[in-house]
Amino acid sequence: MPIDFLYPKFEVVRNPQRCIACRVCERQCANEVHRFDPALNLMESDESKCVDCHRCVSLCPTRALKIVETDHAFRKNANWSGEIISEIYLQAKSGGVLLSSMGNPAGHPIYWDKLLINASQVTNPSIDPLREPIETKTFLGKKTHDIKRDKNGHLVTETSPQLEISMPVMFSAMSYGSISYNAHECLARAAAELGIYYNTGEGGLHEDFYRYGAHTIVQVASGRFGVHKDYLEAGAAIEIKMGQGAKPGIGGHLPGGKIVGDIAKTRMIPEGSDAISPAPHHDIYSIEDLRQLVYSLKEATGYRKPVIVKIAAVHNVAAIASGIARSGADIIAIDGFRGGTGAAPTRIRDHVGIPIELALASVDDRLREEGIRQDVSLVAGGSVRSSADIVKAIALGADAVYVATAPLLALGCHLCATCFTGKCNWGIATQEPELVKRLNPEIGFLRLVNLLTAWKHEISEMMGGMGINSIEALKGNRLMLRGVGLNEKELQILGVRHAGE
Amino acid sequence: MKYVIVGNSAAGIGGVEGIRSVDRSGEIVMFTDEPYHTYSRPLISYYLQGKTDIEKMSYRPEGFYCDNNVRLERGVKVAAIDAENRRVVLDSGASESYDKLLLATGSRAATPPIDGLENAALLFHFLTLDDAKALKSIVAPNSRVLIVGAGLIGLKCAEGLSATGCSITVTDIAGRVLSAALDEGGASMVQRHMEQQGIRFRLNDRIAKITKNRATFAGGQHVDFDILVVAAGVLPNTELMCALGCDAQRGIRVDSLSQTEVPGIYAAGDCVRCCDISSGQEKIMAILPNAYLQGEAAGVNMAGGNKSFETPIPMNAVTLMGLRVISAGTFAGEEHNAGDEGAYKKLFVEDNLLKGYILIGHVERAGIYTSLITGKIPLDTIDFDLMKAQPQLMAFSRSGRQKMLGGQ
Amino acid sequence: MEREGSIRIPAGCAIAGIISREGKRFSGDAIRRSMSMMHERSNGLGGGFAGYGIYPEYKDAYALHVFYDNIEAREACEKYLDSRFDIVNLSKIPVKKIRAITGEPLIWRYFVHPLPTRLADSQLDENEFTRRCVFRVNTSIEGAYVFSSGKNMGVFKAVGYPEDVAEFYQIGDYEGCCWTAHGRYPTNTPGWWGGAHPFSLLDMTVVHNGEISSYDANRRFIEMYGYTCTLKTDTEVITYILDYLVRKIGLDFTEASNVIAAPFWSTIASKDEREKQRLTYLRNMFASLLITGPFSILVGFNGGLMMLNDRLKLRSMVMGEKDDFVYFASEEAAIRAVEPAVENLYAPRGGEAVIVLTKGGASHAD
Amino acid sequence: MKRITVNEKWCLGCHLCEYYCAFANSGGEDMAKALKGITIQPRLRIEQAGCISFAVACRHCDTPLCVKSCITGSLSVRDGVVCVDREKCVGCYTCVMVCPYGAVMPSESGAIQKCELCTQRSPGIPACVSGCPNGAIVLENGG
Repeated sequence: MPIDFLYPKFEVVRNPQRCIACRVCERQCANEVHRFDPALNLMESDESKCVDCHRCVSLCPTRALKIVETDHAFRKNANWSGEIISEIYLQAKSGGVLLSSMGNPAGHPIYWDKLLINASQVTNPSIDPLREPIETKTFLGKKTHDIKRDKNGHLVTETSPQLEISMPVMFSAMSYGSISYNAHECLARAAAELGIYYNTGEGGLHEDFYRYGAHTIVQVASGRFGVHKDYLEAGAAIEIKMGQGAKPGIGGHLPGGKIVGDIAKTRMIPEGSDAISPAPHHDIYSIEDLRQLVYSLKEATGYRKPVIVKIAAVHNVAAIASGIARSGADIIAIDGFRGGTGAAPTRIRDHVGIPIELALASVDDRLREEGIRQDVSLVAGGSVRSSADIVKAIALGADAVYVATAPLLALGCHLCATCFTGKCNWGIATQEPELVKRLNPEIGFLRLVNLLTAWKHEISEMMGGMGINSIEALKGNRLMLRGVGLNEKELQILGVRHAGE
Repeated sequence: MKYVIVGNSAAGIGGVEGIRSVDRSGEIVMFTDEPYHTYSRPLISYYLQGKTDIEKMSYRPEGFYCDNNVRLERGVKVAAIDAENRRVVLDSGASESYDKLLLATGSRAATPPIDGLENAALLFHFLTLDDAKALKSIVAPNSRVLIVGAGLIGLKCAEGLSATGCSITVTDIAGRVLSAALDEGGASMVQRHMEQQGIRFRLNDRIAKITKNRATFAGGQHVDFDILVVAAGVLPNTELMCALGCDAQRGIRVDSLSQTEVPGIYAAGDCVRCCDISSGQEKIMAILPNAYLQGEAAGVNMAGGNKSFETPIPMNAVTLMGLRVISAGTFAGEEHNAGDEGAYKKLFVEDNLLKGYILIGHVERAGIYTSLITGKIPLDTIDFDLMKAQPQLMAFSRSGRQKMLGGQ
Repeated sequence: MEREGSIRIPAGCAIAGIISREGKRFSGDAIRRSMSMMHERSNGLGGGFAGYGIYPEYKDAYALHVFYDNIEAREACEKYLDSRFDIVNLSKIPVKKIRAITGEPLIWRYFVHPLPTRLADSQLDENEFTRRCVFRVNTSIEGAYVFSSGKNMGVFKAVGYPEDVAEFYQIGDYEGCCWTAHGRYPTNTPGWWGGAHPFSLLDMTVVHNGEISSYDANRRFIEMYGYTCTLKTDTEVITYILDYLVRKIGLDFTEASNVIAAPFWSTIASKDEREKQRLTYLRNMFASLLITGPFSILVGFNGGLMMLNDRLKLRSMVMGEKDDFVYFASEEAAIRAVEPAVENLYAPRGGEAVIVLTKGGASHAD
Repeated sequence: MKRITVNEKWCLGCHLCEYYCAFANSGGEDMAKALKGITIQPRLRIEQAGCISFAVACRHCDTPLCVKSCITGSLSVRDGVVCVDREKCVGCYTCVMVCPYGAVMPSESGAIQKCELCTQRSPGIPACVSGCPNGAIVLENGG
């Protein structure tokens, strides 16, 4: 047996006073960390298998368990961190690309946390959401630059297709395949209940979920999996995925092992075949090509559905967005580099792309400078973590935000970032039936509704504090933000003043 | 509507509760020749053993008659029925009218034809609380007790008496204990267990003669005793019906609504003969659950409701000196042995149906087997191998379980 | 000290308006009296008046009122104006020196017509042409500030209490068919004459009391359409929004009010289908022009006047009638000061636009 | 009528319900102290085979055979809940013989034990229901 250079990352700490050997940890760990020793009548653990997902910790009825990071250490070295050393060992052993899941964990600045929100004092009353309506409903889609009147002088009220959302939040794309059927059901039902939208991702739409079509955004990505006429018709909007914040410039790969049963059927590919989404769409090598796809999709659906173009936040995002705004797209979704994923090469995830806050600000500015901000709605995603992040995103200029990691957390995800193993103990990023069943949509759906309802309350509170009773009046209202600890350049890009100014 | 119930045990109480589930106001008069609040007859052995007391033996709470608006006439014997005028005549000569009458008269101990039985110094039966009280008052640690009959009553009596430390011999003409409830193998396991606890058995032997303190067997051997308990089966109390000209010597016949051939008269419990659905034979199944269920059905029907008692089977749950025994149905057909160490288990299968079973030692969840018999569940619709190993709902189909447990 | 434009200054205020439905002209003295009643609502840091129909003799010419910091500015401005307009009349605006008003700039008035060749070259209508020229002066000629630019109307404003400003400009000597006025209570003290109100753009004037919370959303939107918010005041952005919606887009004032003080969605839901569609359309298509936070405004224009409160009515505003006149003021007392026998006193609800037209006037741009 | 329904579809076979049941009926205040080192005797049981598992507890039948068959009168229906008077029960197991769900079970004391929907403990939600992490055991009211 070759030498294993790596010491386990985590340690399972079991309080022997509290452990009653009920074995729930053993039964619930798909990684087989725990086992019962009948001779000693004791629970034991093999921590080398632990991914720190906390399933055992959460279910332990006597709180006898905790997982801690090992304090086993490499010699201190500011340059060669333990993380980097470990990765070298792994690659030296496997010869492969390092894989990771979920969003960029690196310590880059989080601009949300460096922006602060205003509140009214004296000269302008704050509004109490318990007494006065605070409106969070908004519409996504092209706005008009002029009006038309009929022969009686009445306004003609037809518009480009619009998406109505009860609050400026939508669930962003996660495919059936990357996440489980039950996770999809949770998202679909919650979206319908909340009056928002969820997004199929590039996995097609399971036939059971067509009934949630009015709250579904159907995605067309580079692999075109699951795309057919009924699919396009089923959704309320169509999203062309050009890129993803977690892995800009990279395609997707769902291994054949996960292409089973309904997943294969929904993706319309043979069971067991790898689902490979190419890095680029092979019919889109330029902005003109994108325009053709936008209009092809519009044509296919009778111009009744808005088309969203989703891109990763990269260096030239403002110019790219400007091009997309002129491509006929109704909505641009920008995904920041902290966005999550089921699987991405670690180096790509951690080193490619730019923060959503800066991308959003610069895109909003650019579109305004060009006078075309009305032609598209902007949806910002890529680690929007709380209602405060949402308020800040809207004030920076977003029409709405996309969230995915936060709803997954609501469903039980503990960000162990090992989705790619397919052994998600929480029933989310897995297709194993006995794991999938751990996510009961009846419970999950309610938790999503709770989370967003709570956020809506908080958004209303913050808006009321600013004396703003409608989300439209917050959009792009950057005076409501101040920066802390930001340099001149950052403030300039964000278009906000420093706190105290 | 006025109801008269004769008998204050399980079937009579079932009758009251059956009537009251339909008719909250009709008058109910209940006659019992015993002086007691309703008590559980099977508990007399526990009483003897000191494991329960008179108070705990109450079959229903103290306020039962009051709460159910029942006029209880204790210590009163019903002497005759005037069916034409719908009256019962009491042995005092008084009479009581009825619209509907329930006979829940139960049974009495049978007296075997043994020469000189009446000469025994102390002769007891073991059927009523009075029997138990009398026995308890007289038995002493040095008593020698001979029990005639190795059926359920005899063995329970033996268990009850053993607590006193007296020496006990059980005898039966039959070759095994509990011959009605167990097969050969089961019976010998029970016998062995009781012998280990000090009970002596003389089986497959007939008492030829009894003198004051001695029973002499056909083979000439004898057993001396201080106390003789006769537990050689029971006879249904059917005189009232017989007096009406019915053929009821071997149990009153009733239909599935518990109605006798005489209009307005119902019968239930140990005095009744009905069809054992596991064997298809008509017999008296003198066990408490059947008595109650039949009485309850009778009560409902008397009050104008409609309830049939269609699932009577012989069944017994008994613990003998710590050994748990449950058996039910008929022991006919293909035998399946599935016992494990220290436990005895036999299933009897015929025509794709479970007909009967015997469990000794491990009796958990036996009711699942019982339900297979009473529900006449075709065994090819379940996973019988699984079911054989353990009574379990897993052996049913998923939809079957869903029906049973609700949910998805 | 920073002045308007370099910083956003919240302010409280008093406003008033009087209009003759018949279009009869009456002295500005009435509006002065109304404002003086609300002395306490101002703090002497700004007051002003707008009168409509005050220049019948030049009613087809744009009347430009200009503040100059110095002669050089005037010369530069006049040179520029001369290159774009036919100046039919120019003069200093007559003022009366009083103790309460000091530090006045040079205040000039020009009646002008766009030069036909220039206008044709610009491919713009004359309103847009004139608007752009005014913006040009205000943003690029230092020390010059055009504070009134409509036809047959004029704005008069200064740093001081409204009643003093009225005396300074001898408002009583002007006769108009509609007057609005403003007294200011800024919470910062830049004391710049151009920053006083009414704010005007062509013939549209806005007096405003409030502090809107949607300011930057509105500003960043309207700046996409060729407006530059130099003053960073609510009044400025509200004026531009109305100019955009009414003059550029072609909404009438009622529709414009449905945009800037849009009904709540719950209210819209209760309307009949056609109205629901209309209101949803306006609210959705011009979402960024919804104004939130407290405001009460009087919008003057040639042909009428609109009164509007924010949707929650977070600022006071009452109106009343007597005979031909309709009165508006932040406080009832200010109306009674002019017309003690006022009738039909009414406080319009939040978001309820009240539009009063003079005879022959229209609530939309031509 | 209150009763527990079991959603087999959502049962994870984690057996937590058994432990919460045992704890609830232990009378203890701390689960670790109450259940440490003992073999629990819960009043509901998980049946498990391969990926299939489900909890079985008393169904509180409309026509409870156990109550009707009880020879001592120690089983009774109170507010729709089948309850046992364990003082009175002599452990004859007639109820075990007749319960079609196998939901009445022996206990160490000899008397039988069965699910009483935690009504003896405190009114409200039974411990197995509140303890089930996946909504596989649900308390239904009415019907």
